[in-house]
Amino acid sequence: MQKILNDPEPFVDEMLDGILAAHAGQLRRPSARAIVRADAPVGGKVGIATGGGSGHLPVFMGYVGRGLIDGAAIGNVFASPSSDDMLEVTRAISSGAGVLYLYGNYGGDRLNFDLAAELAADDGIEVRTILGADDVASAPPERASARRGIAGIFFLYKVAGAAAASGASLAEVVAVTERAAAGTRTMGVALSPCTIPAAGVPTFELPVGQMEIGMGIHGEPGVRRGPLETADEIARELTAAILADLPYRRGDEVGVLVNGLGATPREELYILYRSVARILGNEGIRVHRVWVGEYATSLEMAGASLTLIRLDDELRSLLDAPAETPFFVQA
Amino acid sequence: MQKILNDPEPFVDEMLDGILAAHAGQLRRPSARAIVRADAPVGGKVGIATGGGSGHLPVFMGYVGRGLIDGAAIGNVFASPSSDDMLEVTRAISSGAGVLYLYGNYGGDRLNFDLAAELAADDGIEVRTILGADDVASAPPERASARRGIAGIFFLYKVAGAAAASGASLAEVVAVTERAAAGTRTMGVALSPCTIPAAGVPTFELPVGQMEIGMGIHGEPGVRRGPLETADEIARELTAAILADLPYRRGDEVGVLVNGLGATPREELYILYRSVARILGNEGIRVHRVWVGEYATSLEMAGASLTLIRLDDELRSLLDAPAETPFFVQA
Amino acid sequence: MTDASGFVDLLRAVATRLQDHRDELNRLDGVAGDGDLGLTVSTACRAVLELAPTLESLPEAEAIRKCGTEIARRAPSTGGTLIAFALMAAAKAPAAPDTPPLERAAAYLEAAAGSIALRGQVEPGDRTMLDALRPAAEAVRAAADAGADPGSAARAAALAADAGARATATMPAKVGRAGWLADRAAGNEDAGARLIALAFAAASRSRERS
Amino acid sequence: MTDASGFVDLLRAVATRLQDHRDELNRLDGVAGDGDLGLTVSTACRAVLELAPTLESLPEAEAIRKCGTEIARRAPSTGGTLIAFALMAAAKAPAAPDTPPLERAAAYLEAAAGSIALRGQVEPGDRTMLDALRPAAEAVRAAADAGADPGSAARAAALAADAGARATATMPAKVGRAGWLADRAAGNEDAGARLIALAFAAASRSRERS
Ligand SMILES: Nc1ncnc2c1ncn2[C@@H]1O[C@H](COP(=O)(O)OP(=O)(O)O)[C@@H](O)[C@H]1O
Ligand SMILES: Nc1ncnc2c1ncn2[C@@H]1O[C@H](COP(=O)(O)OP(=O)(O)O)[C@@H](O)[C@H]1O
Ligand SMILES: [Mg+2]
Ligand SMILES: [Mg+2]
Ligand SMILES: [Mg+2]
Ligand SMILES: [Mg+2]
Repeated sequence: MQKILNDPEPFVDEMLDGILAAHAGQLRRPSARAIVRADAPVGGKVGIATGGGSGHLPVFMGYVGRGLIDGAAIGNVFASPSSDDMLEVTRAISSGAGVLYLYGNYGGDRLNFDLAAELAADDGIEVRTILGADDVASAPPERASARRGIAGIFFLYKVAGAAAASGASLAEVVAVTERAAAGTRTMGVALSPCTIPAAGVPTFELPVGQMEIGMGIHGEPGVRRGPLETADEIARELTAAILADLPYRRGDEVGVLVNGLGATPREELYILYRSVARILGNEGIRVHRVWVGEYATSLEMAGASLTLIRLDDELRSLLDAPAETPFFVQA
Repeated sequence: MQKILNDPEPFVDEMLDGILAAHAGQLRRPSARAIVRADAPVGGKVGIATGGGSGHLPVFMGYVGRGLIDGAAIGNVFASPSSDDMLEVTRAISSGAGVLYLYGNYGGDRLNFDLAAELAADDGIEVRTILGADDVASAPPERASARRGIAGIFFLYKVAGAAAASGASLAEVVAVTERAAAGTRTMGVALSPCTIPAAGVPTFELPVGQMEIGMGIHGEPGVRRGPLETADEIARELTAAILADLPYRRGDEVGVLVNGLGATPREELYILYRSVARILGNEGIRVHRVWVGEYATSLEMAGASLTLIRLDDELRSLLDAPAETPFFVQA
Repeated sequence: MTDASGFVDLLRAVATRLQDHRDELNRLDGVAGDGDLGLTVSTACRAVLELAPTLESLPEAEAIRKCGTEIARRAPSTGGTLIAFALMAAAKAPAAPDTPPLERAAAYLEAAAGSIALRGQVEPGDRTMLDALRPAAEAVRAAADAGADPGSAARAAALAADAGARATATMPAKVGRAGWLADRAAGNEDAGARLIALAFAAASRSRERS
Repeated sequence: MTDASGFVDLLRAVATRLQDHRDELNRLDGVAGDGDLGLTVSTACRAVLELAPTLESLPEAEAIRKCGTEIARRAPSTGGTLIAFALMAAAKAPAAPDTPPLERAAAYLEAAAGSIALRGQVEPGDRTMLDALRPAAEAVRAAADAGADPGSAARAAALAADAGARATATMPAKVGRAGWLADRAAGNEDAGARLIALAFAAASRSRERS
């Protein structure tokens, strides 16, 4: 296990120590496993809480900041945070304007966020929930609500965060974020496994020359395993699955996220985007803006995902709005 | 070779196609292997040119943008760009206020940039050169000018770019950047090799459980190879070498860069920073600001480097100035 | 009111033994999931073993509830959270002051199984923990009804849980991502079901030694 | 003025053969450097082979110069750039109209070696390309002075370059990072020196066949 760490056991806590030491002006830690904006609660603003397992930086806490979300509960690597920590976050970010829970669709996270929402309601905090469920490979269209949330959550944070920053009400934030979620689709490929520090061995085996198509963010197996394809072929496969799913249509305008899973160099992500851009051009889909980099990772997994979000005027301006966190800045 | 690409041969050109397709509003490409700000030359401003081998994104062209540098010549993976492309960049960014060549100290780059400077002089463009030579592991102090440039170049770009953006003259930009360079030191560890696409095999072998201390940005062997240490021990070794070299003294104020080489998750970089912050605290060195992430990579190499820059009032405000490129934004 | 000393002995025995199965449970969970159930289990076992000394003097139901809240706090993965909820539900199972031990056990297990079905929104046959827990609960209820001794009830529960876990190997999954990956998982038991079976096996073995 | 057909034949023979040594040169360069000299060489060889058809009718010196500028454009690594400069320097070597072939070769090689020493700021013994190139140049000069035939001159140059490259295995490096890594590189030849030796070996073999 070629990792820089002291001990797998306090991996997450030491990581949080480091993040707080580096970014004390921007973040604070109301409990051991809760991170919120240093200036939370922001008076009069809808609070946005998220959370989930560790190992996905900048997801989740990397999006805590101005123009984005307000707090995150932090789980162990690939495991849900506790409802206690979710409640801590909720209380720390609630300014009375209501709180949106915005997180990926995973069993443990749902169980715990639902419990936290009940407890928050007892405190008089109004909570609404939206789940990221953008991974088209994780369930067929007829079971779309069972899909897992992967990198597409970045667009949902951006939209919800910009709407909340603009002073929108909870109902308005919910409405526009649901519209964003309805138009967001992701699919990825993995070229290597990753190793959970406490487990010490890779989560799966993938022979050289093979890739896993549709792999989950935790290394859950994808829809199929096959020979490693070229960037052009991977782009074709991912765009075909994504475009057909919504479907996106000729004339649609989209935002595009090409996300690296951890070990794949930025150089390769741009080679992939080159292929994607050609295909979208041929399909008559206009690209408004492109984000390329590591936005939702799986430790040191090699591979990439592609996300599209269908835009309208409001979503476009929310995506373009400025934002600033220790992990993501948009001017 | 688990890579997303079409063919190793046009790897760099396809990457550039992708970057230009994604960021056409911010960058343009005066020749096949030259990238400059879309609005270059910026009237009245000192132009800053860089360049070097590919495989290090965001180094080099990732720092081309507002508040940073103006253009970059692009070499093959780990190989110098040609003097022709350097000259293209120079011409495209020259507004008459002079041009600074700011790049890492590598033989091929020096030979070619020196030739480009001669040719630029024939065009009447005044060129000054500053080399990044921050890698304390690459040569002993008595041969400090032979040292290679690694991640510390980020601080030099930031300082030079902010100074140039503020309207400083070429002589002023050179002076402040030389001061920044004189106070910048870096050292790193590698936990895995990387593979140049055209070579198809890793640049070296590193058994599991071992690490290379002081490895170069191209996978050049370091000062020694030893058992993989804990984050605390790695931090101790890197800070010890860096602090003693300038030396940095009790009461100094520094900027800190914890840089990932490619495959090392951000989680681990923060665990490393946690250890670094404690040591600097004990040494009485004040940390003004911290950057943690991938700022200078070696394809998918695992590992990290630590850079310190000693600050004074001017350097502090130049580091804090806003900047915006497709790869780096500071508000 | 029964004190928790019997429960705590059992808890210690089970938590100690389950830790040996970390890698096996990780591996099973990795077939269609994220390969971390063994980590969750070892975290949860460490948590309850640390908690155990504070439980002994409590009423049994309270000790069970505290185990649940502790697991919810320290090992809140999907499996961990469902088990935590199940323990909390068990602690609320109605039991008259001097209900005999096996009756109590049957009531706890039925409440636990009911909680998992409810919270997890699953039925038997969906390839989850429930497929091992429900048969074990039924075996304990049958033993209690038949007036069997605790030892043979524990053996019966362990056998039933094991058979239930084995049966998951041929079940198509319904929950989560696994639902779309039936073929890949085929032939492998559900990790959560195997965990339950291992817990009952440990419980039965500890009864035999005592 | 001599036309470039003889030079182009040699160029083709050498460039074709050198491509077989890509992995070997990468490996040698990887001992203390970045492991890419083989890539540079194969890029450079491809470049000059593509260029070759346009060179044949040119004056010899002009063809040599064009090889240099082409390598500078397409394979500008440290080694590639130094070789490019060396070719450009060779093209400028003063040669009277009907200097015999071996005299011309000696003048080119002396100019090339001088360029590398100057541009690379190295001396013999610094563990670089120069340690193979300089002895080869000297051997050709000696052969020319002795009135030897081109074939035996080529053989002598190849032998001298090979011996020079071998000798680098025990030289402490002075340039670049390698300067601090003398021990690690010990026992391995310098990659650039081996490249020069391979080039002279290829040249000599092509003479023998022709
Ligand atoms: N909805 C559900 N209902 C009941 N049991 C479930 C459900 N979802 C998952 N499980 C059980 O949990 C086990 C996985 O637990 P765990 O590894 O903790 O989950 P995760 O890593 O997804 O958070 C599965 O093997 C299954 O037995
Ligand atoms: N200053 C120098 N003078 C002469 N030869 C040099 C010098 N530096 C490097 N070389 C030669 O170049 C070879 C490496 O070339 P190359 O791999 O192209 O360099 P890089 O990858 O560092 O750009 C070395 O083996 C050595 O023979
Ligand atoms: Mg998990
Ligand atoms: Mg190189
Ligand atoms: Mg799991
Ligand atoms: Mg090299």
